[in-house]
Amino acid sequence: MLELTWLIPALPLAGFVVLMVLGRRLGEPLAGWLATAAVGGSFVASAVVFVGMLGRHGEERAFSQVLFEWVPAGGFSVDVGFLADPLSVTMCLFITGIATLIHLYAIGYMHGDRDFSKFFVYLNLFVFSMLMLVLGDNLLVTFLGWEGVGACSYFLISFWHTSDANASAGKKAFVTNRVGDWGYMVAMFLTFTALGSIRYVDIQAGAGGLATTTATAITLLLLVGAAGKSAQLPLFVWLPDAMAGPTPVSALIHAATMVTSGVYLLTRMNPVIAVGSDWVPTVIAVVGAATALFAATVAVAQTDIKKVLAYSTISQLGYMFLAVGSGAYVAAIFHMVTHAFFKALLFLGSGSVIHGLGDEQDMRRMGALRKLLPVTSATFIVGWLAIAGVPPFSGFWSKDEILLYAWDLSPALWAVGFVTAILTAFYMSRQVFLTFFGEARWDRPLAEAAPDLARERGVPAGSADGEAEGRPDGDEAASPTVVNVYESGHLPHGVGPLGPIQPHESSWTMTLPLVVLAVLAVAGGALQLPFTSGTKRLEHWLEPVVAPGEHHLAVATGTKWALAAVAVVGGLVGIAAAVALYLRRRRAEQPAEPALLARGWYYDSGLAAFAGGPGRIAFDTLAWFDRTVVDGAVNGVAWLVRGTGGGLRRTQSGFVRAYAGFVAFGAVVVVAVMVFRGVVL
Amino acid sequence: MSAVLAATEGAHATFPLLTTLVVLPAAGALVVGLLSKRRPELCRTVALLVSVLTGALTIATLVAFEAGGAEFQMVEQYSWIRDLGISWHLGVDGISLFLLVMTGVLFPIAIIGAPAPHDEKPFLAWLLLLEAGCLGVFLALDLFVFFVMFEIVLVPMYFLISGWGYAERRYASMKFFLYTMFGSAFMLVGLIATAVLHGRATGQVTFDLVTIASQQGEIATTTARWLFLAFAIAFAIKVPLFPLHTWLPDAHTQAPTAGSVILAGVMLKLGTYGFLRFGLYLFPEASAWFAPAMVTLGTVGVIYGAVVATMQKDLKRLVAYSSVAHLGFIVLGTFSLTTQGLEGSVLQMVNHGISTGALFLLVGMISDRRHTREIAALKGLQKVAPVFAGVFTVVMMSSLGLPGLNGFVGEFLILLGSFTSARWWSVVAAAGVILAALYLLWAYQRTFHGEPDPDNEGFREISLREGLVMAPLLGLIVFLGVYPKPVLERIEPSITALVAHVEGNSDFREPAVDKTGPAARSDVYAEAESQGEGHGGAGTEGEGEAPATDGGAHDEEGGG
Amino acid sequence: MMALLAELQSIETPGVAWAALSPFLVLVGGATLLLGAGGLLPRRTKVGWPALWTVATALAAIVAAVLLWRDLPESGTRTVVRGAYAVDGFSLFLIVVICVGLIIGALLTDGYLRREDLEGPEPSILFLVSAAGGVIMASAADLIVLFLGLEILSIAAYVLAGLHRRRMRSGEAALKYFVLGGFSSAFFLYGIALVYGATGTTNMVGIAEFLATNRLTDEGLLLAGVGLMLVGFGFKVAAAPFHAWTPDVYQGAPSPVVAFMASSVKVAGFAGMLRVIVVTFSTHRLDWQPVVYGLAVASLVVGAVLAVVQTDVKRMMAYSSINHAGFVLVAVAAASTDGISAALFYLATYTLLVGGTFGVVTVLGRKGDGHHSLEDYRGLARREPLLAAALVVFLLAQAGTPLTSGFLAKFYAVSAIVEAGSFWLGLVAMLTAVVSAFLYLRIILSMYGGPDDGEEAGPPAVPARRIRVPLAAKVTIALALMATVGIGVVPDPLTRTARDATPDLVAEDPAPSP
Amino acid sequence: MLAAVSSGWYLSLGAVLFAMGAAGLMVRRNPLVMFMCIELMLNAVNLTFVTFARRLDDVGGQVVVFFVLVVAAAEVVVGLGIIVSILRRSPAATADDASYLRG
Repeated sequence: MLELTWLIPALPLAGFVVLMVLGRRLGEPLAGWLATAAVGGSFVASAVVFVGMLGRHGEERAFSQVLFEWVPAGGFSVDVGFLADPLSVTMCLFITGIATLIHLYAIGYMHGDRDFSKFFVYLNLFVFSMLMLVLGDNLLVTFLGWEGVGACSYFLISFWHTSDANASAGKKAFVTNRVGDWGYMVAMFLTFTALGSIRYVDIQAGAGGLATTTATAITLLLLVGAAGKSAQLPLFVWLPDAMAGPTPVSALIHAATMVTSGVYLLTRMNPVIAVGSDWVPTVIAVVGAATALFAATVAVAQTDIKKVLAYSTISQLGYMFLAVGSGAYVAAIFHMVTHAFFKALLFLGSGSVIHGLGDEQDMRRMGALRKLLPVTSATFIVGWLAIAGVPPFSGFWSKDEILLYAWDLSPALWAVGFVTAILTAFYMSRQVFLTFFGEARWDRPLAEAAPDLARERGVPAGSADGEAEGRPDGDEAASPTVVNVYESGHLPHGVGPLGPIQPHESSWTMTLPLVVLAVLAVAGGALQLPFTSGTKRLEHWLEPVVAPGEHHLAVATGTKWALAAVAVVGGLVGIAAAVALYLRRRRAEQPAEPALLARGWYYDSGLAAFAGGPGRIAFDTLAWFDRTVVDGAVNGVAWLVRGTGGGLRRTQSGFVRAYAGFVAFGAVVVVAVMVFRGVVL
Repeated sequence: MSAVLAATEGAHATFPLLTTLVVLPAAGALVVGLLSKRRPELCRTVALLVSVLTGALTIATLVAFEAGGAEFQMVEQYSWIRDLGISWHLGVDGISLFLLVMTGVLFPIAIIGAPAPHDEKPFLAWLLLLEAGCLGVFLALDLFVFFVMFEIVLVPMYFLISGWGYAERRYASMKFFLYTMFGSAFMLVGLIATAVLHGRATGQVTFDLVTIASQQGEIATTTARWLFLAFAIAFAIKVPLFPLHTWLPDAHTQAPTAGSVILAGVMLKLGTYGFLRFGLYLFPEASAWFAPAMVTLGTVGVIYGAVVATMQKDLKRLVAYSSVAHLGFIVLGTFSLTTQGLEGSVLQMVNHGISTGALFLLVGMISDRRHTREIAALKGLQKVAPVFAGVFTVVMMSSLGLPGLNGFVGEFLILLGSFTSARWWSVVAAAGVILAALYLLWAYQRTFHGEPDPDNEGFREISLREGLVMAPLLGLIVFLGVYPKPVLERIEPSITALVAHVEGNSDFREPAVDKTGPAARSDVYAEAESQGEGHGGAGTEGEGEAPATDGGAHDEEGGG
Repeated sequence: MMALLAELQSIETPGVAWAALSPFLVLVGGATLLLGAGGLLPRRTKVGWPALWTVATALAAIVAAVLLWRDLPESGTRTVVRGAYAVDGFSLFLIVVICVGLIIGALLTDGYLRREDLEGPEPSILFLVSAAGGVIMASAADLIVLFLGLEILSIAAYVLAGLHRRRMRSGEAALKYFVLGGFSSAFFLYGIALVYGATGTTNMVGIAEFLATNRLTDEGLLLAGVGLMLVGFGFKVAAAPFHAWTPDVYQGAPSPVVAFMASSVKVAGFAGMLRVIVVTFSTHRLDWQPVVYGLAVASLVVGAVLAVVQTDVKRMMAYSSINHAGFVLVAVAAASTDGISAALFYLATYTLLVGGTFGVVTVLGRKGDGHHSLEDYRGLARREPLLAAALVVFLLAQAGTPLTSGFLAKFYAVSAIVEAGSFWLGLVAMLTAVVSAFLYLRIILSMYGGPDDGEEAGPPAVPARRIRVPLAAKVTIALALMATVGIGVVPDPLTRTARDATPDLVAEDPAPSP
Repeated sequence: MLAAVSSGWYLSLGAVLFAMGAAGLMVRRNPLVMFMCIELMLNAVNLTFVTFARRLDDVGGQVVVFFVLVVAAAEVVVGLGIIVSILRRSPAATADDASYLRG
């Protein structure tokens, strides 16, 4: 049954090809259904492979399948081959599973978009790349997927390309990712030079023989790559902007799957990490913890419903890196899966809200939606509890385990994680309250409902008589950036209707995935329960892959319980604080959030300022250098020749007597040379 | 000289395919030249026919070429100027094979895809002559023949630029011609000196590449280095290698589309190919000696080209500078002197030909529609011409080296190879990949994204003809990205032999990361060498020491 | 002949090997006959009899030379008339080349004279005489004979330069050419005198033998003599710094005459230089080589650099001819057999090249022979595609583009000097070739480049009226074209001939005693 | 009885005359005078030849003189022709007036 592995990526690829050829002809919704079917099929295939793998035990669970030789060159050779082992299969299962749901959701969400079919083309391509990433049996195939998903995210972020903001966001994502890819590539080269192969099996086998420094270098380079892909400090800047993409994209790529591939990569390479210097894991852990805390603080102050989730994602990814750094690979994967469940759920929920509010994304325009979007709100609340770490929701278990390992590595890291947990609970609660509870801020025109927001969007107060035209978003003069983007079927990021809004629950294609994901978000914890070794299913399952690097806890059971309890309390404290701030206080218009946090510690703007300032100047200088110095030298030569010619030309005076002078002079010189050369020299 | 014997017999036994490859387009050019200029459509059909036929012949060469052989195949040799031992000596090996095919494919595409704005007849005639010259360069196995072809291509390109170019064409064409000729001056002297010195040593003057190359050590080491330098200047200008690159942007920007396509696709390869054939093969020791410098220049080119490209305001200029960056990669790979690096650079020559050729075609289409190449004047084209944008995207992605497309494989191998022998340069060059994404995506954003302004509202979607022109290129882009093996396995033998040749004649040793190791190599230059200075062993069993010893021997004998 | 006079007291005439002199005699005879018949013929005729006659004579001379060449193997190279006149491959080869130049000049002149209403036999006569002088120079084995040849050649050429009576410039050119020519030949003669003083003979064989056997205590006299002779030759071949006359004369003199001067006269000059300097004074190579190096470099640089700033095509050609002279000097500087044959190859190909070039230039000059500025050539490709194409080939050949005779000429010259061990001179030569390529490209650009940016409005300089191309000119250009490309593709025959045509000094073979 | 004058003096005289001729050509502007200067140079050479002939006592050197004279005569004819044709156009012309061709 494992022989079906190739089918897993093949189906989405097929879907991609078919849609690319006749997607437009299929049109809406057929194209969407086809895409969904393709991914669903690949989910089934994954399931089959999974079952087949269950049939075997332990070490035989690694099955590699070579399709064809890809790049043979001298001693170097890599195949397009797949490695189906517990890790990759786990990834495949939740990737395809969630992808299927999100495809389904997208059919509803992208309804009426002029590029409906194209959206699914990209989506299928993405799933294919993602599966190549996790299934590849060597670093290069993984890199193929690695870059592939990057490209797809570029396409999808700038999907509504007519607005420059989206376009820049896509570019930013790709370029930032490339910075990471640089690390990845160099790591690959180093691995090859050190081991003579970049196949995972060879790496696993040969890792032991690696020199410590080499392993360290490889790890750090991989960390760079992972940090790029998984939006860790200092390369996280692209992810918040990536929210410009359609919400399903945010859910699939920028929450559930792609951004976690950094974690996957590090887990995959854990044998090498294990060989490296012992301070290397700590570095990873620190990066993770720092990112987690940083992102959480920023999330606290966001008003865009998706931005909150974006920073929250970054923060959660930080947890995973913390886990990897503390040698808790299982926990990392565990959290990756649960996070995929509840974060996808939250994103889709927010998408449903945005959809229901006619593309309004700012929470200052929401509130009291609980009644109007029952399913959405219900599921969203589930997701909220899950991420807030309230037992017995899945988030609690995975986060708790990570904190446990962190504690074992160093209490300080645990503390950071703990504070982050409190903040998480706080900002998620804040989001829920602002969105679904409190007073409604959407039933009036923008200017009255949320004056500060109106000011931000440059809408003069009172110009909100847009509803006269019937369409709530009728007022096109509102903002220059919005000029006739309406026909795209969606408003670009950061733009919302100006008149009052009539919220409505979304169609079943959108709510069904919500429900399913909600269930998973609740029950996901069952994968890995810390009680008995029997309940640690995931750990046993991944055992063969992570064995080399997995850290073995030496923590008393008492401590475990204590930590868990503290974590729960922390979560509750966060929620309580949110209640106090956002449910009790009526005047939510006045932003309670410090600008420093709202602006994300000015990190991004600082970076932009640098790139636009010194960076640009440097580039311009080089271009100037090229024009004037390098090319100038060339033209200088030409100028010199002409100049000499012009000078000598004067000697050609036209007077016979002068010419005779030359002859005589020449004669004298010649004779002198002839006669005296022997004498002088 | 076994080579010669093989050659003559080969020439008599079989149909002179390679000579035909050179003669056919030239004859075509003549025919077109003789046709009446009042019947452009006739000229077009004839030219197209000839170019397609030539393309078919290159494919035939590809088919006839048996993989796994490192030696020159289908060799033909006829005496030309007997007294100087100059002969019409053609042959093809893994290195030249695909450049040949690429040339054969690109020319018909250029002829269909980028018709002349006016005066089609001379335009087509020049193009065909250009094709003959380019093919000649790739086929030549005689220093004299090589130089003749290397020089002759200047003339058609000069006329193409000066006759059908844009506003600054006069300046650009003049600069192009003189700059390149300047380099050739050095090469000519170096080339003559090589033949003379070799003749003096062996007592028999010849310009035959294979003979001279196989009899290493006839020329003193230091002299050989000077000679290499003479050649290198010419090639560096042609490539173009920083800091000798400034003719390129002007030529590219001013040339008509077809000109740019060929210039970027084929003519720049003359330089990189020259480095392989007349650098590494002819002066192995000197190449190894100069490798650090060349690698450095290549790396600088990668970064420099990318940075300058980022700041260009003219789309064509931007692509031109991107070529500087890409060619930097190729030079880096070449002088990494490793199997991977060299294979990568050969592959990358082909890839760059395809991708950049396609890119120039697309830019040409844009400027035909909009009569401007100013990025600032373009906006939101994706909205009005999504398919066009899609095609552009694919080509762009291949140019910035997205895995799964052709650009990546070559770049990857180059970086991998250079990493083993010139680690830090490779690390720096890898950063060029980031910049590539930067300048291409930025340009794409400014050109295709956003809301089209009135001028761009009417931008025409890609036409059927244009689509048909792009189709084969796109096909190749994907195919070479997904399944480069058939190409690589034909390149490999020649490359391994070349590396062994370099190792056998210098104290350079390829870092032994590869499991197969030198033992597995079959060195073809060895037979020839055994005739030569009796250090036949050079690479046949290229185990470490055998080359080491007589490599050293050379240095002594050369140095003294 | 001086020997003859020396023998006066005993009345016995030296054997004059008429056969050996046949090419020279044919030319002189032709000239004399034409001189006689010239008066009888009407000035204006439909067919250009004088030109035809000249061509016929030249062809006859060529045939004679070829016949001599044929039986060189058995008769062997020799000197006749008491060692005054050499018959060897070298002289015969150059005689042929000179006659080719003569033919070109004559054919071009015919059309020119008709256009300018200057018909008459005189020019042809002068051409024939001048060529005869060239023949003497090519085969002189005695310095005095060489001097006589030089003067015969030059004096006719002076007149030819002033051929166009009504054009002030033509007269000015003639005056300059004459004054400077006389001036330089005085130097030349003085050189001969000094050499005579040093070696006691003016016979080259004698000199060579003397220098080979005796060791001079003070070489000053000899070297000064050689130096002064170099000046004379340098002037004739237009080598810097004795080139100053060239641009003015080329610009002022009638175009066909320039063609003749640039080909035959140059050839004759180099013939003398090779035989005297390279062969006769081979013993003193180390003394004169540096000077020739210097002349070569100077000519190369001056010819290239000064040409860049010119706007008159004929003037450009003048400078480029200086640059070409530089290339031949490079071959001479090699002072080797290869060098000599390279020089011969260069001269032969250059004769055809320059002939073709000036053929086109003559035609384009149009009535008054005044339209030679770059402006006049603008847009020519449209009006006169064929002429333009031909000119392009010639110019590219002069620039040294492969597959043309010009490239091989440069190639051999550089090979020779490289073989002689001075790479740098070869490099300098090629670099100046790059510079002078600029001016050829400039001309091509003005013909093909179309209107400049901005000057779109400007009307094409060449009027719509098609230019009349006389048949003779057509033939000349076509032949030159074929030769240029033909030699470029299949150089072997010419190369081998040039290789066989190396001079050698041998004493007179036993004179037929009565 | 004649005072014996060593040939060196004659040679020197020849050289001086030659130099004077050359200098004259360069300083005088009248074409006819310049022309005479050339004649002077040629005759200086003649003197030299004769001297050498005496010194080597070889008649050849003296014979040369005749040839040179003939050549000089020929030059006279042509030269005068050219000069006259110029003077006819502009009677007061000096050599320096003939400088349209330059640069």
